[in-house]
Amino acid sequence: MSTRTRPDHRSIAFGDWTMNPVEAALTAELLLAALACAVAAVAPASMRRYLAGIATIAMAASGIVAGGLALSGHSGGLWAPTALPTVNLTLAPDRLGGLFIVIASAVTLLAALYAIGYVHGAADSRSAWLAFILFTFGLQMVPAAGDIITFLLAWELMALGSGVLVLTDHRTRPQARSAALWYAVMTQLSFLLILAGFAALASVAGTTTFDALVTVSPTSTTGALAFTLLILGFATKAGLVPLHIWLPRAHPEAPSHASAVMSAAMVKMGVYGTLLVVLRFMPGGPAWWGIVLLSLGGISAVYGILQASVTSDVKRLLAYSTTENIGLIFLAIGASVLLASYHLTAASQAALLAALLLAISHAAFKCSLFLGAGAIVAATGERNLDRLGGLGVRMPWTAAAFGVAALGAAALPVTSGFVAEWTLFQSFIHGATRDAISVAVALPVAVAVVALTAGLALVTFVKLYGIGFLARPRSQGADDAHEVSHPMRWAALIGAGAVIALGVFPGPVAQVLASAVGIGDVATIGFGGLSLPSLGVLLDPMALAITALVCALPVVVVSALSARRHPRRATELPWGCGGARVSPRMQYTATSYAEPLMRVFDDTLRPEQDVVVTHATESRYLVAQVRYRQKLSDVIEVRGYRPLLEFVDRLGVVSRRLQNGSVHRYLTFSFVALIVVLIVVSL
Amino acid sequence: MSDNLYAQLISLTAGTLLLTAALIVWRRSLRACVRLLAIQGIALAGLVAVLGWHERTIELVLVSLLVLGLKAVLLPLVLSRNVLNHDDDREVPRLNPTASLIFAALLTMLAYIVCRPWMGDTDDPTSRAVPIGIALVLIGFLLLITRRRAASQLIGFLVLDNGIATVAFLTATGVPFIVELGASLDVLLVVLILQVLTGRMQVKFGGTDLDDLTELKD
Amino acid sequence: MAAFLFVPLVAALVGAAISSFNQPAAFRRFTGIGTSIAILVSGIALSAAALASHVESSVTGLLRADALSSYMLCVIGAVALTATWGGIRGSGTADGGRVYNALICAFLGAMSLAVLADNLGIMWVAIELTTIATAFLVGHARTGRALEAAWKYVILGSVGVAIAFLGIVLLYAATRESGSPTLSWLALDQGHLALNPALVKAAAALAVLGFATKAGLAPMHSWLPDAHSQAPAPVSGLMSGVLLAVAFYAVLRIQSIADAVLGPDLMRGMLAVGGLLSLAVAAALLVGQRDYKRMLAYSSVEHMGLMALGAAAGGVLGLTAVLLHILGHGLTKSSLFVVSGRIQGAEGTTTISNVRGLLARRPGLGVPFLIAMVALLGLPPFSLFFSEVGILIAAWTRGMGWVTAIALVLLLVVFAALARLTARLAFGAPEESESVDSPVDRSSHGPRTPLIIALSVTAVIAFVAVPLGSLLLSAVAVLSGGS
Amino acid sequence: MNWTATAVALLQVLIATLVAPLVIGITRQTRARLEGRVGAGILQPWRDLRKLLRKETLQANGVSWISSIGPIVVMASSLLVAALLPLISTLTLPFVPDDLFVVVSVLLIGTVAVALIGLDVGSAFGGMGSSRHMMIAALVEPTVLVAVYALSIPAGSSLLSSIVATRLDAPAVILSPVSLLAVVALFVAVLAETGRLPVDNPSTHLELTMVHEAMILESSGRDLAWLELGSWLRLSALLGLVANLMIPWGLATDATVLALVVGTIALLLKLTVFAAALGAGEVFLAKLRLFRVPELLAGSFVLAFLAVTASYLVT
Repeated sequence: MSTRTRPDHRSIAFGDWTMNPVEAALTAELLLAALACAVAAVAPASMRRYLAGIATIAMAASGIVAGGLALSGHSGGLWAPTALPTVNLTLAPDRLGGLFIVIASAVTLLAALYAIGYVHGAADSRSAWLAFILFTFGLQMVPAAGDIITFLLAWELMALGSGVLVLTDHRTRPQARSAALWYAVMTQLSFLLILAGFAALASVAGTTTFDALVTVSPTSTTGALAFTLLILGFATKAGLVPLHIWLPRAHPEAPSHASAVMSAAMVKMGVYGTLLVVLRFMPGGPAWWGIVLLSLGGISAVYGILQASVTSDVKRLLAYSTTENIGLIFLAIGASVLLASYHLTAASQAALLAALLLAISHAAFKCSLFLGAGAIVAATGERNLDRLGGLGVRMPWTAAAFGVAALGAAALPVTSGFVAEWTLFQSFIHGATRDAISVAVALPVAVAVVALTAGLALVTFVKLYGIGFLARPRSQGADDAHEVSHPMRWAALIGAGAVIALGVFPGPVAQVLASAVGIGDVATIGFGGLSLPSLGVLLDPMALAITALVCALPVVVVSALSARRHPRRATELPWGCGGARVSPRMQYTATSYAEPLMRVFDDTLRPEQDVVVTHATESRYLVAQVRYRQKLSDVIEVRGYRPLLEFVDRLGVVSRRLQNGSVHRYLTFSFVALIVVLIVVSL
Repeated sequence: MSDNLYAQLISLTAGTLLLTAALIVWRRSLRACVRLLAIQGIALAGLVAVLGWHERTIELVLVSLLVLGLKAVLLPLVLSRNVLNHDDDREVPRLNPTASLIFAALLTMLAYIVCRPWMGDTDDPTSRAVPIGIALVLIGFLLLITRRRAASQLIGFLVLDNGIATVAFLTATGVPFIVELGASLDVLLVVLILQVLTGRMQVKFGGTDLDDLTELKD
Repeated sequence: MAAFLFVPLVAALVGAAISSFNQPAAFRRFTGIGTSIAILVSGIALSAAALASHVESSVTGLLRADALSSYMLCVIGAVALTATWGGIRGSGTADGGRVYNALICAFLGAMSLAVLADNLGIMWVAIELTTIATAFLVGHARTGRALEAAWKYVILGSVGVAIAFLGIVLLYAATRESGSPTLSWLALDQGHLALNPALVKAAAALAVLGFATKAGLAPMHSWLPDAHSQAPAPVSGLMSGVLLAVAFYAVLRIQSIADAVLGPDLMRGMLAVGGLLSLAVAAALLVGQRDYKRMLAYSSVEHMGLMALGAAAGGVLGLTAVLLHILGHGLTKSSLFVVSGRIQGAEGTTTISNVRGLLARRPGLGVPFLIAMVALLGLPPFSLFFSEVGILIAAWTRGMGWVTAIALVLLLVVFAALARLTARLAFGAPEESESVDSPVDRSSHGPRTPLIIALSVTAVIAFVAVPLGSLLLSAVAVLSGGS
Repeated sequence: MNWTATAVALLQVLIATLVAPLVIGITRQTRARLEGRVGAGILQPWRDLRKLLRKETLQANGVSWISSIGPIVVMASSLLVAALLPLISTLTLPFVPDDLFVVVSVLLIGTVAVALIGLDVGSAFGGMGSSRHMMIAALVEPTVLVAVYALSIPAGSSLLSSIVATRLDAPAVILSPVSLLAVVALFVAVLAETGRLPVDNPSTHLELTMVHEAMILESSGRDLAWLELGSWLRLSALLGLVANLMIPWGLATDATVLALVVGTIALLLKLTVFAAALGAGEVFLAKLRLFRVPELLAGSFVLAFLAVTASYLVT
């Protein structure tokens, strides 16, 4: 690929070797990606995980550098011609792109570090490593793309790599095949939608470079068409309801380091694309864009977290919670567009900032959560919460990382999730206006949705952590669990650390994010606290933490004093209503934990339950055994997708008649074609 | 020769072509069809000869001999060998003759309609005869669609080819000689190949009914 | 340089001759490869000449190699090399592959002639010759099914091409009316002869209809799945990879003549309809497909439909994408057919449901099959990705938004169907019964090299701006009335 | 200013801590009297605490650190809430405004801690209580946020102190339909959040109905003491908030000693009244079936939502 600098103002000619930093970093990343592929291909099986893992880490590091440079405002890019004379590949990240490059690269780095300790068997095969490198490389190139073809190229590389990763265990897990199929088809759907949307834009702009696409007016018909197509495409990738259907299948099937990247970074590319549309290509979109994004996000958030709260499969639960988080992000973007269309600039900017905060915070905690889930699976061989328990004492490091990340997912202080939702809420409060009826209706609904989502997220993650890590092991596998290897626990811990760091020092972070989307007044106050002067609100988590400690101090002192007189005494069970814990099976399981919610929302969830009671032979008043079975299936899949697929299949069967083997029929086709043509030309 | 006679000869040969085609549609006996095909070949050769005579070009006369040899003698011989070497030569068409004839008539009308815009309405006899060529093409196609036996599909194909040749001679007094040669050679080869295949069919299925050929389907 | 015009034809004749002699039998297996190499070399030489804007043309002017012809010649050579080399084992039959190899050479020669001929009549004759040459190749297996496929192929093919001849005849008539009778494409494409538009309209429409039959565009595609599924694998590869492309090349030539006289609307309409129909047929019949060779055949129909859309769109982007697509599709599809031939040889069936867990049981076959399928599905870095995207964007930007939209839907269905069938074929665990007694079969059942070369070429070709890009550009310039 | 605000906050914490057991005492005493019992006296909660702090603390085998840290976390969150809320003055801590969302989140930390304690022991009841408790919390949160959202619109700020301050300046707001609806909704939410009737019966130990008690069933000694005190503190603080929203008068707006004394006395009076009212009310209420609770909460949510829409469209 003959890279030379794009002949325009952005950068200097390639002849004299004065590349600007971005180009240097991007070139380095390309070379490192090639190197990583080579290493993964030739390294001996015993060394592969180390060599390939380190190479991938290097690639990710260069990605972080490149993204950071672009984010800090350096411009520049790489440019390469292709066999199609009018098509040139361009890598030229702007600030926003840089931000998402950083997110993608950072997640990749953690995942690669984790993989060194994690992968084995099929996940350690040459093809799996190549797929992982290809996947993460494409992931980092999507935000760097400077024109349509490059974007689509990186997009499909990403899809291809992740698809192969979903198939990793196709020999042992039959469901991996169907998961990969769902994933492949939905990804292709998103690809085609995006392609169509870009084509619509290009048909007006006349060329395929991003800089040229800005000529399209958001209020024109083409603008509306392009917006619809692109948003649908990106929503599919982002796993929004009702296009989320691939997500809870694919994420659990992929190896955990891959699902971490998919969930923490890949779906973010849908967010990036949406921001690309509403911020870069067609800024100042009409109000209905905001409404569309808002409702899309709101529905996804509630539906996703509802499904998550009643799921018992750890990774499936996390996948659904991804749908929830991305839904919140879209809701924030929608609110921003809506408010901006009524010139409520300050509130709109706050919402946009909230969207970005949600994005990075989700990247941090979801990465850590999936890595932790991988550790659980690796240590216990169980993915079903109903068979876990007591891991807190057995895997303390993983438990710590997982717990912090879960706090972040539940948006509790002082984590990144808390800051993000606080910002979102501030934009809602201060966006309140009586002038615009749509705003007056949308914002309260949004508040309610966010609140309900937050509440359900709380239940979900209390269940996840409490059932998984507390109480007593519910299966032998959980009982025999041991702490995982160092790279694995460190990757998870770093992610958790990021969750806390972003939560404790939101000010600087928010300022960087604001610079990426050109938001003005965001300030740092106190101990790295966040302040939005135009809204006159501030939040200083550090000060909050200090106050909490001050309040807790006397309590601790008193406890210490009484502890000196009466140390704790361990006993089998202090009270237990007079009984004793005969077996762990007496504990509440994840399913029973979610049962009340299931009852409350059964209209939405539609669980299939059946209870079989077998009576003892002596008397029908004695119960020999009770069997309870509950099956949860995604309503949207059952009601929406299945019928469609069946219809298409029936169509396929019917249309076999076209090719029924009779030469006369075939000749008739040609004959009819001939006559039609004759008539047409003689008209 | 006088334009009048020329015009009459043109229309005579062209008419013969159309007539033979119609008869082929009507008849069920393969032998008869082959004979009619030979007559059609002769008529075509006659048409070419007339054109050559009118244009005073020796090349066309050569071509007419070629046509005569190929379409009036060689191909019918090949066909009849195939038809004769097994006893029953009854065709059981998928469409009864009456209906086929009506279709043939309709197709001829269609040919006249579609040709009008290209030819314009000149009183040049060749131009007026062009639709007959098109009609032959369409009728040949009709035969291909409606006939069950391998041999009669061959006949249909040849009628179609005659139609194309007719159009060629009437509109452009034939394509360049080398192309004409190549085209004739191709037709001959195709017919031979189909002959061989028919033979194999005879062996494999013990008959040449194309309705046996519905193994390959989705 | 002009000698290279004759090299392919001579090589083909020599190859055919060597194959049909009894002795030396050893050479026989390599005649096809030799011919392919000769074609490829002369194609490259002629392309170089064309890039130096020096168009080779033989004394009689019947043969002519502008950029487009040279490019097509390269495609034929490359694809033929893949198919013949990859299928080198496939020719062992009763007569020691005499007829087989001779016919292969003749087939290659006919295709080269078709792209090298400047005279439309000769081009037509050559294309009809390909039918004749392949008739017995399709029927090569001598089974009832092969016989049936051959019959349908010959009847439908020659009838279709006959229609094309009718079109060419009318075209000739048109030139004759205008006083300078010619069938030379060069002369026709200049557009300065005042041709009768009505006649040209009819002529072009009929010619395109006829050649579309050979190009496998719906609704004249019906011969294609049968022929491709019954022919020996290399032959299927050749037919799907280049025969269709050569016929489509004829369509492109006719289109440029018609556009010069009538403006683009007629051809755009016909090609768009044909393309959409092909996509629809492919989608409909792939959904419930049960046979992997037929699956590949229908995917050819789909890709031809896509090319038709690209040609309908026209423009530099559209046409370059179409030409690139021809090359990429040729290489990919021929490799796929070669592999599928090996699978058939190893498994003894072409029914998908009887071949399970291929990747687990026969990685030597499963891996290349999967890679090639990835390329065929239009995923990067393979060149089909670029050409597909190029075609679709070109179609949309040149005012065929609705057509493109429908095409996208159909493409999604096709993708889903192909992905599902491939997954059924390749993934999953082998049945216990097999996994216990039969060990994993790692052999590739034939030479690996051609597949590796073909697929890696497909992977990198899109990034080769020079000289490929400029060659495509000048080839498109030929079609759009230049040169 | 900052230091005075901090001092005031600490004073609030102190007062709230001292008062919380008395609030409980008052409710219990009122109830006892109305039911014709003598009652244990309003100081009984204090005596219970003293007793619990002296007793030995038992801990089940195999529990994690949650069981020992959890009670302190609960206590800390309640104290923090007490420090943040505008109980005796509208002054706010530096850098730590009593932002609604912050307050709710701090409360939720306590909620989560209790829920985890309930799960940690691994007994059937703990899990049951925890599950029900979290369900209620999840359903309460929308009500709280939307209600205070409605209240914040007139104030143009989500700071509870400024909301209260605006009501102090313009008492007319208090009786506006918006604020009435919102406050009622908020009150129901507070009842649910603090586990009072009709949502949860604080004085029952009937296994199948208890929620809060089920979670702390296995706690003893100082753990139990902290858990109890924490929940009482949370109740008094929230009652104080509701009280100040309804009757903002007497609240100190500056840090003069007089104002603070007045504010404190006002707070004590309001709490006494509300505690007595709460106790009296509970006499006439029966606990709802668990699966009727969502209906109640949905009702209160609807009230809050009506309040918001009213604040946009009506006024």
